[in-house]
Amino acid sequence: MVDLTDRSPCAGSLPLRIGTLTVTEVELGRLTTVSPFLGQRRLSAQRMEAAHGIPWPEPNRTTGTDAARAIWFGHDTVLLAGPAADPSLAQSAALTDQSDAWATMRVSGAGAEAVLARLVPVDLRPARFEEGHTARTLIKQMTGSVTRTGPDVFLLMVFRSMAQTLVHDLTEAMEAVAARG
Amino acid sequence: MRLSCPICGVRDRREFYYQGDAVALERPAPEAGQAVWDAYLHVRDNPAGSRRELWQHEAGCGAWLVVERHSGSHAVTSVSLVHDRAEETGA
Amino acid sequence: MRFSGWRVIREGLTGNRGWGPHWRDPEPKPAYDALIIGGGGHGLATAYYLAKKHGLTNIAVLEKGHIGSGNIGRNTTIVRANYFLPGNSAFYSHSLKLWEGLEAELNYNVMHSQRGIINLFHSDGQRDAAVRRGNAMINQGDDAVLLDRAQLRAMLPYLDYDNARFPIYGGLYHARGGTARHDAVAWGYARGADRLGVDLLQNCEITGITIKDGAVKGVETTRGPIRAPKVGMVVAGRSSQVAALAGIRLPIESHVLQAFVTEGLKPCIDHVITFGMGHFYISQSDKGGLVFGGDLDFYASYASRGNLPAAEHVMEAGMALMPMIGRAKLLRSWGGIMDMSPDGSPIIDRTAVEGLFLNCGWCYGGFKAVPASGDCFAHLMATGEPKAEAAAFRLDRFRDGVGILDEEGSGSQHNLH
Amino acid sequence: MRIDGKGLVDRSRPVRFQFDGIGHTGFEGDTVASALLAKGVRLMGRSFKYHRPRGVLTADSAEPNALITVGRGGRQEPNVRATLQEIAPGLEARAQNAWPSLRFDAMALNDLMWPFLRAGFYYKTFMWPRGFWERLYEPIIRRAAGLGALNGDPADGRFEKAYAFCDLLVIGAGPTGLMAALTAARAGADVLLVDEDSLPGGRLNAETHLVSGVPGAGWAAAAAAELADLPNARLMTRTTVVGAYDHGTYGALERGGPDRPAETFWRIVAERVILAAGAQERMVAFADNDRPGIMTASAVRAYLNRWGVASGQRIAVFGNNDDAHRTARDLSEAGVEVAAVIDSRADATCDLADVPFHAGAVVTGTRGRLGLRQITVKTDRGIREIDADCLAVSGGWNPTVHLSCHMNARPGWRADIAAFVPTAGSVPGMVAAGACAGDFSTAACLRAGQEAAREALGDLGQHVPPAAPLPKTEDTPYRIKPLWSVPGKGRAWLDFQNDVSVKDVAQAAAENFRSVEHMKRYTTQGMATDQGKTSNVAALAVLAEVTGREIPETGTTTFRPPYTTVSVAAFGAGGQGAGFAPERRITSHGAAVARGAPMIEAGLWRRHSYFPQTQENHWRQSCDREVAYVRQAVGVCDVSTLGKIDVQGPDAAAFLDVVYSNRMSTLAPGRVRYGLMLREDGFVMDDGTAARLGPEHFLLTATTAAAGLVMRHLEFVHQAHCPRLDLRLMSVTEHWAQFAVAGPGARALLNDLLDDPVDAEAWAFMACGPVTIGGVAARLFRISFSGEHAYEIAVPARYGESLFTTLVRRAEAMGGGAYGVEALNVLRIEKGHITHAEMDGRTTASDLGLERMISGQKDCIGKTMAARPGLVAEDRGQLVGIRPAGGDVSLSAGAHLFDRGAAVGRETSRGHVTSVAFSPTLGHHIALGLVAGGRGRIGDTMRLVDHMRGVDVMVEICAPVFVDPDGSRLRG
Repeated sequence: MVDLTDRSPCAGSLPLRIGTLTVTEVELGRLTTVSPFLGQRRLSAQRMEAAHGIPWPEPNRTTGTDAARAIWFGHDTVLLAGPAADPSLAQSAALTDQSDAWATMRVSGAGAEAVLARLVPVDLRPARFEEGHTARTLIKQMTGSVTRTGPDVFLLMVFRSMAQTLVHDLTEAMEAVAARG
Repeated sequence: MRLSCPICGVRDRREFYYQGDAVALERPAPEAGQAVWDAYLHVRDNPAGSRRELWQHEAGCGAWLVVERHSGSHAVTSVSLVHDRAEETGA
Repeated sequence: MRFSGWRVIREGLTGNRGWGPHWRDPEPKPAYDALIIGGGGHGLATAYYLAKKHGLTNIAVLEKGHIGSGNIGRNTTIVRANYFLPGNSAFYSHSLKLWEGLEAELNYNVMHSQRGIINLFHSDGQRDAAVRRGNAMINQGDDAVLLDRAQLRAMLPYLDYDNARFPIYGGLYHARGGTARHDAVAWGYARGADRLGVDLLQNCEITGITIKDGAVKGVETTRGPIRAPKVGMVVAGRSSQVAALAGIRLPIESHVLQAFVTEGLKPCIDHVITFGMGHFYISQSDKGGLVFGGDLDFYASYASRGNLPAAEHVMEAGMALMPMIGRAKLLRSWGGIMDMSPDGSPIIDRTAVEGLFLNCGWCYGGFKAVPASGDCFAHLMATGEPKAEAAAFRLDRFRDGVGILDEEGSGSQHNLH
Repeated sequence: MRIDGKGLVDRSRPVRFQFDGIGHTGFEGDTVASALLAKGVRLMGRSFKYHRPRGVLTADSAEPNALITVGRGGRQEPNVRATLQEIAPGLEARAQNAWPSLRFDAMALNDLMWPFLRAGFYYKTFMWPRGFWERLYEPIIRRAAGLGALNGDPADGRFEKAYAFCDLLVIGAGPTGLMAALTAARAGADVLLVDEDSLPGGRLNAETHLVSGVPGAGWAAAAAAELADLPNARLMTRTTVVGAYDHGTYGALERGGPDRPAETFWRIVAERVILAAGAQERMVAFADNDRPGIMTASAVRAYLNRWGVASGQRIAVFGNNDDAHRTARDLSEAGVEVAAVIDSRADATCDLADVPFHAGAVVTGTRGRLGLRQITVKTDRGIREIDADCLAVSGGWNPTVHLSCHMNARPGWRADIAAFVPTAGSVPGMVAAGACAGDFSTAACLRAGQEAAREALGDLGQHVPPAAPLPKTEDTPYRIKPLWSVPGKGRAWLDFQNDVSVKDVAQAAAENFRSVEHMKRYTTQGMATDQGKTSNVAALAVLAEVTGREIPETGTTTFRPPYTTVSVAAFGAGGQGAGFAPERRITSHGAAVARGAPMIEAGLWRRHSYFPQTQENHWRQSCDREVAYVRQAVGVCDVSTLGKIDVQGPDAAAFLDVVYSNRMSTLAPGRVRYGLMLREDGFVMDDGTAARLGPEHFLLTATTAAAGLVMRHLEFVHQAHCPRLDLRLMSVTEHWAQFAVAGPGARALLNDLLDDPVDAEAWAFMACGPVTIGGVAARLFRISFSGEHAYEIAVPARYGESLFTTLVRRAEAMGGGAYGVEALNVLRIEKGHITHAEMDGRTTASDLGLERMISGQKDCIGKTMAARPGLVAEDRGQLVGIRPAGGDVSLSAGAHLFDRGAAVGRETSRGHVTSVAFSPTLGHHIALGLVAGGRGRIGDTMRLVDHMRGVDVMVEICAPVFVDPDGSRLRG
């Protein structure tokens, strides 16, 4: 019997601490994109709420908690993070396992917003991008997902293969912010 | 330059991919003939004024958009989802 | 008046009072033998060759603004003949030969400078593509040399050879490529055409094209109607609007391309260098400014100004390729209106209207083409038949698929060339 | 000379710096210019063309003269404005564009040659003898031209870019900007106030009048302090807004300081903008008006009042407006000797006691080799020589309209102030206010700032507070009578850096360069590093005069970004080194690197090129060995970079029939099919496979290079052309790590590892399905790119590295091992499989021998246009195999092919070689190529010529499958 060992996308390069800021790798659990078939969004939302207790997020919002979270993930797509998707959802939506597709990092600490202002072309001012808000956008040149989970806490997701690049980009941005004293 | 995605809100131009004139939505029938296909694929009004064009919010929600934009001032007058338009026309 | 060093000295000694206009500002005549719409590089060159080679001197160039106010005065001035598709390569080869005699031809120093152009490559596949191109150039009698890393390093020591993203494998060197002083090209052709009797009508905008029984009869302008049996449209980014006056729709979409120049610096870049992975090209002008550019902004525009993402990408490419220019300071940026065709190659052809001719689709490669474009378009207008070097630039090629000239291989999307 | 009791610099904090090798001491708050002026240094540079001596002209970023080089090595920065460069301990500044020294510059000979070097002279000469331009003239001109120098070192220092968002952006922190920012921020708006200077206040720091009973500088400091305390306001100093772009986007450059990066380029998005950029004082053109010591009057006041520096011992003042008198008054009150006040207005009066005053007089000439010594004044009583080592000139004020014109608008002419002002609505969301809009008194600026802010608050939908009482301050009306140039014999300079004189402009007009753009380009007026900030308006006024036109009719040249220069390092920050593009790493990256594999570029990915072993010293040895693994034993290759697209839904099959040229709807679950996608123009876009994982579930692959393109294309076709088809597309490229296991031993290898073995029957060629390996759910595909019995196994990416290592170890035990993309390429060429070397965007299905893959039974994207006559012509390049005729010779990709005996030329080229490999299986080189009518030429001998690599050999055209043409190894 073969014994395959697993490796996380950021293994060996996180955590990272520069100045007041910390970047850690986050294990969100199972990641499943849920894309309702034509006309089945409401049904899919009901099933998600019934099975997982999480309301279906509106565009640019996230619902749930760190244990089970739904992150709006694009046109007609929600990312269910945490539990395995309930089989009932597969009746009304395309479910795709993405558990290994994303590198997820948490950026936290005073100045987190300033760090992201060096990488993300979205208005992240607290009044505009509140806790529970999320955006599919660019992180430097990479497509990714940015979610605010606390006043100074953001969840960043990029493709797994680009984890090293994000660590590189975050390092540069954090050093720049730290250098301002 | 910024575009207002009907799903994501106003976003920087760098999140979007531009494809060309929205005439690309009106795909002719296979038997329409060479002239019609030539017009569909190559020939453009290319107005110095208001245009209808196709963009994709590639780095955002992924939706394809019909954008009405002035080619001189770059002012955007409307943005809608290609998908919605298709539903309206029953295409 | 003939220009020469002696003349400059003589005038200098006598107070520089003898210099006259480089061209006249005549009143429009009611009729000409031929009209050229567009007083840019291509239009002026066309007028010059019509008069010089075909003896058509009772002709006029109609320019909406002032001579040379379009892309001829707003480009990165690169002159080269390194195309590889049959149909394209012959034309640019012809153009380069005309460039090489242009100062003597026009008695105007256009500062054509064959400082050599180097296209860098960054993978084995790109090297093979460069080899194919180089071979096509040699096959037609032009020059090309494949440089390996060591040879390149000796020539261009300041590149970031071991760039973490795109290490440099080598380059294709085209020694006869180079640059020229863009405005001088327009002025030289303008002066040349004027001396042959061509009327250059500035501030003369076309408002209509008169067609009767399928043949062109003349044009309406802001300076009155002008009759002519032959009319050539050479208006680059504005081609669609002018053609529309004749009821013609074109396979053209107009796009903005930005270019950039830094403050003057002592000589540091001797060649023209292109960095395909970054869509970046650079040279240094005789005044010392680094002149560089990149790709289109990628959205249709007539604004002749661009936006930040495209500009930033160009600067980032510069920093990736040659970080020694980091402390050079960007002085000015500008945008031109590019007449993008569906295959990235130009159109020099008749139209369905008798006597109405079309020259457009230069995308962002029009400057180097100016002499040959003028020569070939003049030939077409004078004889009614295409000149061999430009015979492939048919308007119909998109419809029938014959002889599509897609150097980029990116297909029929206008902005991808 | 420093004046006691004047200025805002901190006299308790001396700072040592160097200029041209000489040490100087200034104070904290000094610029290089102010510190040098305080030491009596007037000569700071040389002009571009004639190398005339140059001193400081202004006290701001418009400075055309005092350009210096600072720093060494990677921090050497040329063309720095001495007027902006703050002194810091150890700062090393040097003069530039002078040899051998600033005082004795050999190139100043040019100035004696000036009659021959007038506007446009180079267009008229240097043409003879032919060829000398490049060999002789141009190199000399190039060496003489240019200002400062780059030294070839990569730019060093921290450069960065950032985004900022605000409700209201206020550009300029002078009285207008401060009042606007205070008004809006007090009302609760999110305000960003930026200013180019290190000290907010603008002209308030350079003048003496009181605001609310305190010195203007004090009022500005208090306003800035209040803003700093408001949570909804940000004040950025040393930051210049350099460009206005579409939809409320602005570019800004923040210069460095001790507590900041070297430079930051900001992308600012603002809903509303108040342009409070102030105005710039202009010169008057008169003979020799360019000597060191001749400055704008406002600069003389700024050096006096802000830096406590007298710009000379004996200062004359010349102007056409009341600012001349303000300058004389400030100097006089500070105890500096005022040699004369010369006012060109005949009706002007002067209320300063003890100051010689000349109304209706003009300066007609100056003397002093390296600095001003004497001026010549023409009064109605005759010519007078006046000794002065500084002349303060005010030709009036030009509102700083630049940003308002970045979106193609032209400014409007206001005759009452003889200046251009911004045109309303020229940049959506922006209003100009204060001096920038032509209101020159401090009171008017405060009023305008408040009004603009209240208007912006209304536009933003925020509460508009009633207008608060404004501080009491000066409200002097602006009175000017235009004076652009003083007639005379000598050279009266307009553009100081590029040495453009009134004569040059007149000559340009005489040569019919009468359009303002022509004049600019012919004379180079306004093309220097200051872009004509101090000279353009005067130059076009001169042009208007000589061409007999009005100024508005003459018009301006185009204002283009950047307003002030921006370093490439800042604008391109993040592009250097690893930053230009993201890097995508496969899960086996670390394992491959550990085995010494060079990782090469494949799109954004890095892939292992080959896996060298210790005794091998050439990549070919490794490659040949790896090919042999696959042909003789078993090889393992990471193929995860292939695009993988999950398609689910009731209409998935129908959709695939639209996007693939061949039919996919007939594919049975558990089977894989090769597929071809066309672009709508009929040319081949990409190839790949479709695996049917379930009745309504497919997995597509796309090539590494085209994966993104294919995904976008599929989304487009779905959303635009068939939105009623019920299916969902999702990229799963990143979720799965996928490995090819290829070779005769492939099945045995897998069966050693899989939880349930595979057999020939259930897992025939092109089968697919789920398997488990070590308890991990995986997918297995019996497909082959190498032409051998092969599989691709996919596991969730977290197991990728582990599986790769396991597979390779097992393969090695079987006499095989890992293979890289070099071997992969050899294997596919041996088998005649195409890649993007063949699918180069110009080839059709028919060119590639795949015409039968366009189904006749259905429509598909690209089908109609693929039938165009030009795309099906028989003389198109068709895919063929190529092998040496006779013994093995090296073949060459990119070589052209010619008929035997034909001359080598453009017209005789019959095609080219697309891919080349040495086939260790066959023992000779093989190639693929596109040859005109190639399928009809199988068996022909042709000549292959590669001038680049010096290859000229005879080859035989053959079918493009070299190994196992009947596919028995594949299916076995």
